[in-house]
Amino acid sequence: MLGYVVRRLLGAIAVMLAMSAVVYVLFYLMPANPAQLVCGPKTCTADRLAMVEHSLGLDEPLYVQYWHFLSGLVVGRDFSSGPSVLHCPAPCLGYSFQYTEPVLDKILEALPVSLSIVIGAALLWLTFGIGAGVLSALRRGRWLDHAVNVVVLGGFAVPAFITSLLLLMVFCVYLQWLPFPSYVPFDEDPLGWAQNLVLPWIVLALVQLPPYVRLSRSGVLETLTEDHIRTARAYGLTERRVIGRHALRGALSPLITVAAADIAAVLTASMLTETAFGLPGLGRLMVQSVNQIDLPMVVGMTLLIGFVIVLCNAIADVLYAVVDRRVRVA
Amino acid sequence: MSDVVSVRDLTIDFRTEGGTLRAVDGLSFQLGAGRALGIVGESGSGKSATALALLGLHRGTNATVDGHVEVLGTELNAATDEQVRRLRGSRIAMVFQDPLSALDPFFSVGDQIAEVYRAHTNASRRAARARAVQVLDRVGIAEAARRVDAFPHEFSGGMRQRALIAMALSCQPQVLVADEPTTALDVTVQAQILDLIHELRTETGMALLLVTHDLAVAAGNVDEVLVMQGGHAVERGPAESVLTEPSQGYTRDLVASIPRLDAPRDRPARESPAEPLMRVLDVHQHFRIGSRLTGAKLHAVDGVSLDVLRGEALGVVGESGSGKTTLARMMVRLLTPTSGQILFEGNEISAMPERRLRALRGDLQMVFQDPVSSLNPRRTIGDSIADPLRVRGESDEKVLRRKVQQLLEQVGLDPERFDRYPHEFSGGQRQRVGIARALVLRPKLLVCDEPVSALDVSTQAQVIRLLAQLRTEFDLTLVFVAHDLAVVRQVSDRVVVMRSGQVVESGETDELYGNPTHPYTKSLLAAVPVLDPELARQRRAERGKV
Amino acid sequence: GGTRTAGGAFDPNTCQGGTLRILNQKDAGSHLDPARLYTSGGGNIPSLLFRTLTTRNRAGGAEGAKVVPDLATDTGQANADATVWTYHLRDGLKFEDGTPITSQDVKYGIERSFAAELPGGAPYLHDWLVEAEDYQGPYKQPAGIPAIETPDARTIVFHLNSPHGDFPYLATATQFAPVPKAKDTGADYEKHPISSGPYKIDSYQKGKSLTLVRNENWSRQVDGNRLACPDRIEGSYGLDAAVINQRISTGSGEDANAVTTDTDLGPSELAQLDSNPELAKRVAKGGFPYTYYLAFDTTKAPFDNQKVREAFTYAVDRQSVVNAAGGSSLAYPATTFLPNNKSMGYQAFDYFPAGQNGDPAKAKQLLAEAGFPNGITVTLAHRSDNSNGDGPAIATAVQDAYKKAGITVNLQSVDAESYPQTVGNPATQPQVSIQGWGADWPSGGPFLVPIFDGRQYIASGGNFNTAHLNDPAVNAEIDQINKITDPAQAAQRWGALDAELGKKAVDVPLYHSTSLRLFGKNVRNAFVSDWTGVYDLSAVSVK
Amino acid sequence: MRLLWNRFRADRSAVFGAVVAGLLVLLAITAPLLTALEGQDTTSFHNDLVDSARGGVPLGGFGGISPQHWFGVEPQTGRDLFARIAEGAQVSLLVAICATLVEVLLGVAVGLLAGLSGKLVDALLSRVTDIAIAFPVTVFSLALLAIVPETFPRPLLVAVVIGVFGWGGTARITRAQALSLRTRDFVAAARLSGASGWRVARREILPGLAAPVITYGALLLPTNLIAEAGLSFLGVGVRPPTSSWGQMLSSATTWFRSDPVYVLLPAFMVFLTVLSFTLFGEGVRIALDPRSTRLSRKAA
Ligand SMILES: Nc1ncnc2c1ncn2[C@@H]1O[C@H](COP(=O)(O)OP(=O)(O)OP(=O)(O)O)[C@@H](O)[C@H]1O
Ligand SMILES: Nc1ncnc2c1ncn2[C@@H]1O[C@H](COP(=O)(O)OP(=O)(O)OP(=O)(O)O)[C@@H](O)[C@H]1O
Ligand SMILES: [Mg+2]
Ligand SMILES: [Mg+2]
Ligand code: NI
Repeated sequence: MLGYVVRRLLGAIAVMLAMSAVVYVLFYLMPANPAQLVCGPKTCTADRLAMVEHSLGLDEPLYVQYWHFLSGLVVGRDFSSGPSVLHCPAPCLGYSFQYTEPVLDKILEALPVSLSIVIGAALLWLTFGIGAGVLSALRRGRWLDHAVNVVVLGGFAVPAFITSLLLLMVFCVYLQWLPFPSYVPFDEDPLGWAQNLVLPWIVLALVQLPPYVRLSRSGVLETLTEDHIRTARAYGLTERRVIGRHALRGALSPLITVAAADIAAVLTASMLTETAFGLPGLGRLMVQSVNQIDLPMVVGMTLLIGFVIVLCNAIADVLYAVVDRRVRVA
Repeated sequence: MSDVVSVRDLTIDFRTEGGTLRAVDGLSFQLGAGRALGIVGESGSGKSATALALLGLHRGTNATVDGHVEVLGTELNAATDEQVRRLRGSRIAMVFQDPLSALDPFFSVGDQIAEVYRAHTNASRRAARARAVQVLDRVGIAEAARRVDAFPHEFSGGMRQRALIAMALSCQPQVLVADEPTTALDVTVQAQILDLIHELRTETGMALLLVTHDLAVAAGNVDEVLVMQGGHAVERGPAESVLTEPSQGYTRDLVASIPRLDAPRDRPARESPAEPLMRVLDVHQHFRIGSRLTGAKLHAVDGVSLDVLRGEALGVVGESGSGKTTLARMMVRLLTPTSGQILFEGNEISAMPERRLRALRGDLQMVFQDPVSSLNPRRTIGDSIADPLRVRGESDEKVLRRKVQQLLEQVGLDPERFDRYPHEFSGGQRQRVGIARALVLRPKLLVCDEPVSALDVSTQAQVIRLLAQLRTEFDLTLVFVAHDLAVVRQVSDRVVVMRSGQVVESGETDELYGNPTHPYTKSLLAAVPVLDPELARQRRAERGKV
Repeated sequence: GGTRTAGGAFDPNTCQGGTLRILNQKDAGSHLDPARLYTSGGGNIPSLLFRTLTTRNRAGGAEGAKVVPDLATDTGQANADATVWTYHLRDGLKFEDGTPITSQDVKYGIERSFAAELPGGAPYLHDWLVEAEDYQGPYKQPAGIPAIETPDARTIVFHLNSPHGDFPYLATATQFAPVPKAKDTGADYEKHPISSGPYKIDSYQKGKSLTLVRNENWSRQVDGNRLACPDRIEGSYGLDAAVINQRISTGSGEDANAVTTDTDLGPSELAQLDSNPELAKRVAKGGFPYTYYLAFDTTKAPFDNQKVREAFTYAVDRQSVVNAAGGSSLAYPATTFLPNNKSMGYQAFDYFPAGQNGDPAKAKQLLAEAGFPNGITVTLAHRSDNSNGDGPAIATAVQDAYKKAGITVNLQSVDAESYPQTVGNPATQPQVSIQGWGADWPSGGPFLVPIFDGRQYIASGGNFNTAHLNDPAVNAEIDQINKITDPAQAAQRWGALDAELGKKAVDVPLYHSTSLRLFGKNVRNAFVSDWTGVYDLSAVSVK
Repeated sequence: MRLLWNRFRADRSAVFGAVVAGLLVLLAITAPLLTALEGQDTTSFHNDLVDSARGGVPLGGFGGISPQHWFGVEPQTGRDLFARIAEGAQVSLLVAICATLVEVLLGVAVGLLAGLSGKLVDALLSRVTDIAIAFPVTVFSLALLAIVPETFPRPLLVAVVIGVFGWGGTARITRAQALSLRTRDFVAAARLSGASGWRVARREILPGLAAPVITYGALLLPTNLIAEAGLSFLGVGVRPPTSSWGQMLSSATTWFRSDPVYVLLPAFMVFLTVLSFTLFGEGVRIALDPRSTRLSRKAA
């Protein structure tokens, strides 16, 4: 177990470093100059630009910039803010050009929002995806099976930004059942939290649904042919128990891995949803930062994504081993 | 009426896309209370289909069941689902062939037994668990109270089969249907399980329906035998008479094809002294299990030395996990030994790099145990057999086809089936394909890793005959791995016995079987089922004493 | 023009109370630091926090284009040639913490805007103040800038290197807001800038939300401009445009008190205006002076040829362009460079009349005369997205119209962030590009000077004189007008200069944008001035 | 091959998928022809067909559908929608299909290499795959699309960009499948026949990958179709005036109340593509599996 943790950690660090290096190089190659953006639309003369570049450390060669970044991770960094020096303590992911705040703070601020969206959505897409999958497996070849297929694909085919607006129209404007989404922290008002997030959950879940329907459908079909299912039937267990307990468990455990990867990816890939609903999560932060060429922000978020991916994979491994006792974490 | 099971004119049809397949055709039999009936027959004769029908397990599948099946007063074909469900497990229970897959890997053994118990009684969780411990203890699981929370994969095959029997016992059924309960197990374990069933039967008075393709297994465990072929009952009668003096031709053939420890062997005397074709010198194979850090190692093969003489057939026996496959794979260099040497015709091949090895590959071939996994399901068999030739540069498809078809004929397959996919062949046929593929390069050494253990007796006999015939035809040296001592005896000139990665005994076949010295060899031999019911009873009594 | 109020009569004396909600797509200015904000007339939200020496007049229509004193007692006293400007602060001015506001605070605020750590503000002071080019801000040069003098705590004097009659307009910018040196935290200041206005920050999460509450140290007695009716102002940023409009038009719950400072009506609301008079009443129409035009380098072939430039002007289909910009409600065709604002000196002219849909025949003829009888192929650069009004929508409209005149247009999409850089650097300047220019204050000067003054041409980048025009007559006229301190008189001359420039066809004016903003059901006094083109947050009430 | 076709033909929904997918491809190929038939083109503005004062909604009902404009006209510009949908089919399908091909080829190559090589290469490639999956595509796309010179054909570039960052999933599936297949005895048998690693990969492993890869690929295609829309939304997709369904969808968001036809058309096209290619892929997968019993051979 210890070996496992160590190896996972090393893997995470390798992945994160590689990703940050790629981002640095990519941004270095981009024609747009972040200093120009900071400097302002009408005001930037060449010498002023040079000053801004210097104050942001962009006048240094790429490898020096990257080195500063790496050492900042370990020992922290200092930034000049004018009258005083701002200290960014040890795991310093940098200091955002645009927000003039430590990148880590910004990320930690957006994280709860994204987590709220993703967790709720994941619950939805898992329950409905699996439910629909099981249902269509049990009714395979019948009209219900086809109907599920068409509905799921339909939800998938309409882009998230359109579904979002449609749902807003229906639930917030015409029916007025829900408030226009805005983020309410869970610990302040759990009910408000859920009310505000239910639409984003639905939209995100629709996008994520299809693979789950298919995987659980084929998983159930496959497990139903397995011998232990026949055993369960032969010993007089009710059909509900046979399906609900024995068939599902086997069919769904492979989904853990898929779900973990998806949840990690969606954490930052839900920008269309976040943008459409105006929720200040990581996805939106990412798009904004990319648009504003806020390099420290982008690098920081990339690192976070790398970390989350590796973390989620590790959790999935452990969880899988818990669910399926034949598997050992090694 | 004292019949607990009564079957009249049972017909089972399977609807497939290719039409209907009649698996059982007008079968009738009765099973009296406390009696034991054996259903024997070759693969596909409809044994399992019949057994499943007794529990109404064809409901909701692609099978149509006709006729009358009456179990403990319930007419199954007319009963409601709920009635059938109540019957299952509580009054009639079933033990399946493959203990590996018959239990749900996601739940603990105790959980599964308790679940069954609770499905038929109003027992509390606690009571159900206690019951699980009780029945596990009854079937001889040591420390049942502790092992009740174990998961199926933590049990050995024999233990799993015991657990399944425990599950069957939990509600004290009056009928036990056992569909090939020991086919997947070692001889020694098989004997234990059969003894256990026998014991329980005498103790509780339940009736037994034992389905098996192994006539010898039936011999020692049932009162009456029903021989099936193609869905029909061929012969039926008391075990003694049917097995010792079968009246039907088919039964006679079946009985004849059973490999026996006591059958006469007519092996041609070898012209001695033969020089060794392959020498295995103190090879080890260690597998790492667990993580790199904990570094536990499994010595799968632990210091084996042996010679394979040119022209001979060397048998390798031993129970499951003793390292037979690992040794076989090292001999053809699918595995690189951890240490030790393997000399083939004087060349050291144990550490030879893959590139140089390729030239030698044609001389070293292998037939695999599992006919399902050894053929690529997505390629035609002709393609698979021709491949080794293609690798060696033959590109003329006509020549390839001719050669392969010739070979197909030699192994007894229809050459016209060149373009067929593996799933269209039976197990025995697939094994023939595997043999053809191994022979296409005319190897000097053919290692057969349990080539017949997945096959039923009659097919087994065919394949063994085929191998013997090919041996002379192709001038082969044979290494024959098996766990079935009788089969090994038939095939080989010399035998080595393996246990826990080591050779415990070796010698000329007749000598070793006639006069085993190592206690392990003795126990192996003692566990082999015998065809004579009387002798079987004696053996059981002896085993009981030990 | 401007829509006065919705609902009952508005009384400034009883307008106080309630919470105003702002629904915006973006944050109010990317940095809430007076040194870094680039606003016209002090901005809408910033103006609630920062008082400046002068400010825009909070009144509807043309009246609103006037400068009025704010912190100062008047709009500034100039010397004879408008190179020295003196201001006196009013009595009783206090920061939110109760400390009095002094002329040093104003000076310090200006000096901060020179620091490289706080970039982004308007460039004028840098260019106008005596010996300011090398000044690097108070952090590096604490001695301060000599061009600004503070003889006493209430007086501040500016020394300019050339005449600028426009200076009172400039003094509306947030750089002229006081900043207490003791509270300056540099780059961090924007998280809680010290208020001199009617509200102070209660909480601020950049890009997400802003909550303002009353500044107890402000009162209407010391500020004649801002009404500051709501007790509290809550802003949410980062919303989708369609959602904002939908929320305000539905106006359920708290959204009845909502306004927006950055979102114009979308098509779905526009389509409803005819049939929904209630909604139509809640639309504030105005126009922030802004012009979109096609820019080319008049020193390079083929645009060194006046005939070619004229052909390009004739060929453009302004109806298509206006439609692409959002239709006639959100844009009107441009034939002049100056937008239709009296204060800017707008004079109507159309020297190359091509009607609504262009005159491709005339264009073809001119091209033939210029030596392109078989048409001509050019590359038109545009921003990669439509959000700034210079994106692909406009470019394809131009492209389609030019096709009829035998002009083949290849589009070059430039990524949104690097677009100004690409266009502003003569080395990378595209052959033709879509440009937009807005007013920093409602006068012809800031509108025409950066674009057409030959001395404003910057070869190293950040150039706006994309035509590379350097006409001595134009330069001289600019110098002359800059000396005028009377806005009306100056406007007249700027207008004339615009007409003069128009004859040269150094660019092709495409359209001027107008703005159409919704406000909530409870919002009153949402008048629109010619300066900002939108309703004024310091004037609206939710009671 | 013939057998494959027979198997496939027996599957009604697969045939439906194939027919619809074929029609879509046909629409894409014959787009200029059909547009000429309609008498319109993709770029001409029709100021007279939109209501400028109301933001540019098409005049007339149902988005301005008329005998001249079969699908109506685009709001604001009045460009012909049928022409743009047809051209969009060209671009969108090209982008989606190419991107999927790139993803599948890359993914299978990397996955195979990882699955069949030693521990070290596997670990390395698996990490690279992790990165590819984890990497925020927007960052990459924005950066790359900005870096590559304007002269490179955009649809192709978009396809490559989407493909180059989307191969991770395929690689993972391929690797898992390869790992499981390589333990099968038939692979051992192939090695015994002296086949090289490459030959084993090609002849023994690759056929076994078809099913999972095709299933996954059928899901990738629509994802890519929508990814193209996302890129258009960010302004880095296909360049105007060329149209694509993605572009139409993303510009349609503000119109869905005042001109629903404008939203529904591209959405329906995307739906149709998704549905047809999924069914088609499923059909191919089943037909490719010799064990599927859709059509048993009576002659056997
Ligand atoms: N679900 C099914 N669908 C179609 N055919 C089936 C099905 N189950 C069994 N069969 C066929 O019915 C016949 C009888 O099968 P059954 O399983 O009863 O044989 P068996 O005697 O138990 O053989 P074995 O010794 O191999 O277990 C076989 O030909 C088999 O292929
Ligand atoms: N690749 C491997 N990694 C780890 N352990 C292995 C591996 N292959 C075999 N083993 C272990 O080595 C031991 C010997 O296995 P082997 O397959 O050689 O036994 P066998 O005698 O052929 O048994 P069977 O009769 O069941 O085929 C077993 O305990 C097995 O679990
Ligand atoms: Mg059977
Ligand atoms: Mg073995
Ligand atoms: Ni050892």
